[in-house]
Amino acid sequence: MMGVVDKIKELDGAKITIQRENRIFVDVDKDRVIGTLYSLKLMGFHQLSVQNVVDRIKDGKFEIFYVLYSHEYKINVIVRTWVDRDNPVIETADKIYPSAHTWEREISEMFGIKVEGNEDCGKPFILENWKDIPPMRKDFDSVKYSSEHFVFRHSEGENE
Amino acid sequence: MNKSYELFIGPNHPGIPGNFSLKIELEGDTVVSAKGDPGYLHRAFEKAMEGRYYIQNLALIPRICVPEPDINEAAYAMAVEDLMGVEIPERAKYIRTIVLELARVANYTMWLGGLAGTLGLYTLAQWSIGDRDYALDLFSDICGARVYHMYIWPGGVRRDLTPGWEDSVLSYIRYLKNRLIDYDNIFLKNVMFKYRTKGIAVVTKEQAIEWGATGPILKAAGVAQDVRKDDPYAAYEYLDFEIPTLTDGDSWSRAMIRRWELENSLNMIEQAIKKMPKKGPVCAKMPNPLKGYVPEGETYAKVESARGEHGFYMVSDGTGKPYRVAVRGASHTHMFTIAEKVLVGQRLADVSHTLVSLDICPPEIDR
Amino acid sequence: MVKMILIAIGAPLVAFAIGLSFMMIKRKIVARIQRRYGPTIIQPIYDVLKLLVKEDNISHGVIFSLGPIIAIAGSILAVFFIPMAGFSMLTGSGDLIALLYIMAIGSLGMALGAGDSANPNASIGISRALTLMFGYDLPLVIIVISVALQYHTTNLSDIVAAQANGNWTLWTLPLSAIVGFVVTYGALGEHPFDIVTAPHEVATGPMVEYGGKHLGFLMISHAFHIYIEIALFVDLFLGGASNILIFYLKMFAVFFIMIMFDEVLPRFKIDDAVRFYWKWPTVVALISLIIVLVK
Amino acid sequence: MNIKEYEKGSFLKPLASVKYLFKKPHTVRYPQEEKPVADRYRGLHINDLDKCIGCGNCRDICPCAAISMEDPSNVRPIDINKKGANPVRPKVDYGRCSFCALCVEMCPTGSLKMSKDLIYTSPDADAFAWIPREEQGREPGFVQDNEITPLMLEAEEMEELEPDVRKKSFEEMILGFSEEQARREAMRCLGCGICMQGCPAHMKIPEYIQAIFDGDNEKSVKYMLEDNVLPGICGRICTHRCQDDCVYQYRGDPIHIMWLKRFATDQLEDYKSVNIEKMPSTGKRVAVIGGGPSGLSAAYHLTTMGHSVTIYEQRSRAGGALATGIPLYRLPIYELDKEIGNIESMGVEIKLNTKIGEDVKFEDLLNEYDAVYLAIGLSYGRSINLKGEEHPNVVQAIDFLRQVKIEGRRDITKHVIVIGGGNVAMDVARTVARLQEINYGSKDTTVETVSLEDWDIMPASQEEIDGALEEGVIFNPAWGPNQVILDENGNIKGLEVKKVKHVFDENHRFNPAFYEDQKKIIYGDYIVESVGQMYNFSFIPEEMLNKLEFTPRRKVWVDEYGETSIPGVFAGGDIVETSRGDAISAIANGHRAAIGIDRYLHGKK
Amino acid sequence: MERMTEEQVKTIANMLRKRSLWMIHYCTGCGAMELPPTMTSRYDMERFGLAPYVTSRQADILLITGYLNVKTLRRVITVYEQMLDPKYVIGFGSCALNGGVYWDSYAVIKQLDRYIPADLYIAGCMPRPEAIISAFRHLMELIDSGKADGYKRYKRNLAYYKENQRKVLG
Repeated sequence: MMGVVDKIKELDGAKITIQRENRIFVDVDKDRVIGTLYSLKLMGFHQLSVQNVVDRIKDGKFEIFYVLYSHEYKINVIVRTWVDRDNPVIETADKIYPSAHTWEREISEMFGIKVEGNEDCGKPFILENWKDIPPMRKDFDSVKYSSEHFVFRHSEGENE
Repeated sequence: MNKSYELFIGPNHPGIPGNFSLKIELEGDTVVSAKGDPGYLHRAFEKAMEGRYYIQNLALIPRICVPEPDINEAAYAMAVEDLMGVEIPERAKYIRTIVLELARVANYTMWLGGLAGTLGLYTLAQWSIGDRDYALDLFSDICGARVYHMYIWPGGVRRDLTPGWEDSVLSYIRYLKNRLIDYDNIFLKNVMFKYRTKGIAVVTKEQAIEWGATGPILKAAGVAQDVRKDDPYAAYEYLDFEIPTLTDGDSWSRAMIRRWELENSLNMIEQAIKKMPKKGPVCAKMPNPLKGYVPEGETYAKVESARGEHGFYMVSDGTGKPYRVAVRGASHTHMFTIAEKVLVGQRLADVSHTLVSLDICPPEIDR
Repeated sequence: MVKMILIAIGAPLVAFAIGLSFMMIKRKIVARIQRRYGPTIIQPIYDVLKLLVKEDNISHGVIFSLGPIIAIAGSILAVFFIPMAGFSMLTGSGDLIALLYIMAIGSLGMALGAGDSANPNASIGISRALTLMFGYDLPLVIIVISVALQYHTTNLSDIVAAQANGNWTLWTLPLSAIVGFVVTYGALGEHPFDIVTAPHEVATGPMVEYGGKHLGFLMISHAFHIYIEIALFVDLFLGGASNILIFYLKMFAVFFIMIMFDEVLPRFKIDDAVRFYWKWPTVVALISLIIVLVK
Repeated sequence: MNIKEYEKGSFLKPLASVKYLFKKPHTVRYPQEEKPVADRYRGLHINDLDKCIGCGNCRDICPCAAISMEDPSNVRPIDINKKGANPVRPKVDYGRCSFCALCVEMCPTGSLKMSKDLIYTSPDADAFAWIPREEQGREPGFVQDNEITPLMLEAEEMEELEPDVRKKSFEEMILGFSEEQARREAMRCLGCGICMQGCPAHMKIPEYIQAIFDGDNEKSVKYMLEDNVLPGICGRICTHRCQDDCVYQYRGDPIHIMWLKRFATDQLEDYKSVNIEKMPSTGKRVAVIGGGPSGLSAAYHLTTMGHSVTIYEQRSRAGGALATGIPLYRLPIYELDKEIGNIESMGVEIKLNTKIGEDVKFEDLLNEYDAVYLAIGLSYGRSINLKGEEHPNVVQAIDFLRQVKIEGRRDITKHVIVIGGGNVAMDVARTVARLQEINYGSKDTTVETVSLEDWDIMPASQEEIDGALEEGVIFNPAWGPNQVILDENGNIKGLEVKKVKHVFDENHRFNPAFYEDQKKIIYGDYIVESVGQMYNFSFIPEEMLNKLEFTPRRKVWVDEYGETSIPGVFAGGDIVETSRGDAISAIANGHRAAIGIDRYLHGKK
Repeated sequence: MERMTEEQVKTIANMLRKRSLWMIHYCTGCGAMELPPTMTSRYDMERFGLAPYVTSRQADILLITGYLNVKTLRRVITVYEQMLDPKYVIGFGSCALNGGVYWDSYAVIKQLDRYIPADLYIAGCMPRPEAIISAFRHLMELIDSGKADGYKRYKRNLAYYKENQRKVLG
């Protein structure tokens, strides 16, 4: 068990935070993500549970995280990386984790992040005819959008 | 003349489990490509959660997965508790376990009916959904609603059990165990069932691991992975249960795994009721929800749903509202990574049955 | 002459009534097996009448609308060929063969109409229907031949007459009777042979674009269909009947057993169904034929 | 589970299911048959409109924005003058409601419930919003539970000195919140603002509590100073009517609003960092007679409005009753200095030791200044014409307290009787207890109170009574003083009292009656009378005093801006206040008068 | 035989319609979760002649089971227009009325009756089977009395509905 944690600690250019016995955060540079994911997969982290984005609007960054799991060691490794909000481009991980393909489609639609190497990104996925800024970004105001596009009902009467 | 032609299954189609669309390309009767089209149930949960207090999200989270809402509540509560460092009372752990397992039972019973429905055996669908209804009434007794329980919340559970509820559960379990014999007779031991499901939609062990499968798909392929065992939450560490595995990875094996787990769940509820402390608090003291804040941090809480690993990745910025909640539904991977590949080469008649066999839950994908 | 006209009007009505009554009873029985009460007994009548009063505002063309009409017409024609409680309208040598042809008209009518609706589900459904027909027709033809050979006639009335005094074909040719039962299943599209309409697969197949009056006609045609298939079976294997009540009871017995199987079996895939028909029923039918020939 | 059994597959086993053809279905034939609804069912709401206080917590917690607060008068009249309540009631839009019942959990009064009824259909989309009420006849289902609730019902424990420790000195007995405690207590606040109605000064309580919760004490104090110029003092001695209105009272402990206020002010050395904005000078001059809370309040607010203000105070220390009446263990001198220092730093001039009528003529003030504010307070004790009260050892409470607090008196006799049951009587009794402890170590000493009122109607606050009891004060409730009994040496031997029949007559007017035959003697050698105070208008010339109108209860009549019947003369403080006459009321009507004077000076009258 | 008046024909037609209501098997939202129990053995709505049917052509009732996503709305409108007259719409639960718990969501429409006419609404989130059955019985009454005329309104105010639809669908 300890062996794999030591191996994770030796990953190049990664900042390791051990939050719990079975939950490890690995922070890496944007350029190293794919390499790190590949090394982790070789170590036995076969399952990509979730890949998604946190919009750190104050820092002007998107935080992209990959939650990995190993059937062997029963450990969750969470790989995090940051990209610029103004020019958000990441490299696809679907060659390493096939399930990343769809997660990337989702984040590219919901956050407007460009995923290089994933040909499906940019095609409409969940949304249809979306014209506003990507909705999951922090600067998108959902309440404002819905009050502009839809009409709320104001029931005046006391009708029961 | 074009050899292949396209067919939309869904969103308005009985063969699709929920409001979801599947575009398949057929050559004769054989699928040559399948593409899922989600978004019909997209309600922007993750966005809505960012605008609400932690406790207000209680009204939202059960709606992420309708057939089995409790897993969402549990995962959400666990994420918040993890960030706050709250330990929930012992009795609450057991109550959570019972509720979660009962929800699993309800889900599997309905799932059996659904699978039978896709194969044209409506009798079992009528039976099992009717029998599931008793479980919903049991939920209603303790939390006041049949479907959206909003019962598990950060800190524990919302109310103590009502007097005599355990007995009602036990008698329901006895009833269901008797009914399972009938289910087996009409469906699972039916020669036609075997005929229709053996060797269909095979996901081998290697594929399952490579594609990131979880839950029954992985178990049916021969990997004994289960969050309840690997990273025990609620009271699972005190319970004695085994993870069933089979090796074929076909539709039949998955049905069997679920049938097996259904029985396991029933036994676990019995165990939990026996072991549960008879008295004690069921909810830890929590801060005022309108002001109460959760310390800054990030966490990933996961539970075992009926479909596989269900997780909440939660980021808090130290205010009263979550900064970001990302939901991992098992169906996301199961649909796009697995079903799209597995469907290729299937006959049209098996499409809807394959989807149900992989247990695709569209609200979990769309969120 | 007047009598002939009365029969011409009456026979289809009686056939329809019997078919409809079976539809009613089926829903009740099915409901009971499914542990519920089911609709009121006359629910199918409401359904049909309601469909007929629906405002039909969509059409896919003449053939589309003609489909259900052809289906009903074919069914009514077939009714005249089947001896009902001792008498039948059109009898003559070879009516059994003619009947086999006429019975296909209903399906063809539906195929025509549904094909015109340009819905892939309908097309698939129709191709399934024709394939299935192709499947069950082979054993059907074989058993019809064996029965014809047994009684040295292709006149249904004669076949019925030959079975008088309880000397039913069921007892003399049990293997053929079993195959006949299985074939009737397929012809009626009951489980496990409801491949044509399979809602989870092709969304009711040929009927997918039909609604309102058209669907009403299709339901009426289905009522005839039930009557024809079961009446044929009763005539061929259960010795027909001299009186309408006994005829009805015999039909009901057959239908009841069918429902039992109908409610507990999942459906076949279409290729499996054809394979199935060409395998066991065909083999058994052939054995039965050989037995007849040897005798 | 035996997998092998399943692998075989059977053709006949399914047929076993046909048996259900002959069994009774398990269908619930609704509507002929009905299934019982769970006791905790979360259905349509029920609200007891009389119990409901319209606080709006349900609206705030609703995740669906389904609840709006509306005036229910067109569906049912409610008591709009109900104390501690808003005249609105929740209206639920069932086009929003998600039936989560968080509103029920959060309802502070428990008036809101959910019923077992959730069957409602209508073709009219607008018929799905109404004000839920009990008359709709729904059966209660989901109700709140005090054991498990998202509300923090228990207040933070306030640390105070133990009775035997605090009796030894005049040190402040309430220790104040630690930062952690204050944040936890502040966290409890729901922000409904019902308390603001209870507060005579209508302080922005939710805002300043929120600021405390956020850790921004400057902001918090700034909010306080908007309505209350003496927040630190009020944080110690206020009668905290806000807490009486706090919505937590129905299910748990009210929030310690007063102590939160004290916490925030204690964190600041002075209020300079708060940065109060001052309006440009108007050149108008205002005289304030009396340096008590009301005068200080009016002076401060007038100064911020740009007027120049002079306070005339007859004693050597500003603060009025705060300076002279409140014992040290409740209000230390340095706190008073800090607050008055703040007021002076704003530019208020305070002339101490200046008695109107003697040092300065009232008429001169009227001529010299643009407006005069009268806030002289009730600075003279009221006697009850007790037989023998002319004895030198029978003193007035107000004098006694002043002697102890300002003049440094520390001597006391061994057996003291305090007449009265109000807060001042408690202050006297507890001061005496301390003096006795200091002088005699509490050996063979007694301090007894005599009050007309019985326990249940005693005017003193419960905290004070409890504190006094802890410090060994003996109570004689429902006894009325009859006469002072002297011994042969002319020293006081005791007080003869008679049993009270009733204090108020059937018209609820103060009209005590006694059982003349039930008498007893309370032994003691020193008597402090604490039955009320009165004002003295002798400095006002006769002809002017005649013009001054009074209310039937002998208070000065003022209009809604604090102006008396003499133009340009405003009044406030205890001479106006008809209610309990506490500091916060004085501060509040000081503020009111400041606004009135400002209007007067701008000629807006 | 005397010819029946138009009124009588209508009455008989309505009587038939209310006794045989076929609902389309389209789960637009989570409110559909209580439909299986209603349809199956425990509540058995077939008792009232209600049955799920597969395609829009065959069905009489369209159930908007809860919220309507904009993407689904497009399909729902198609389905509704494909249905044959007379057709009825029931809005389930809070979401169909005023957005429900998704009132602030950018993806969910708030008022069903701006896009297609609804004949009846059910309160609840989600309505329990008893409520659904009550709603069907209420709808039957409305049909009987000829008040369920949503399809006529749709025809009459087509421009209004189309305008609203265009606004959200783009």
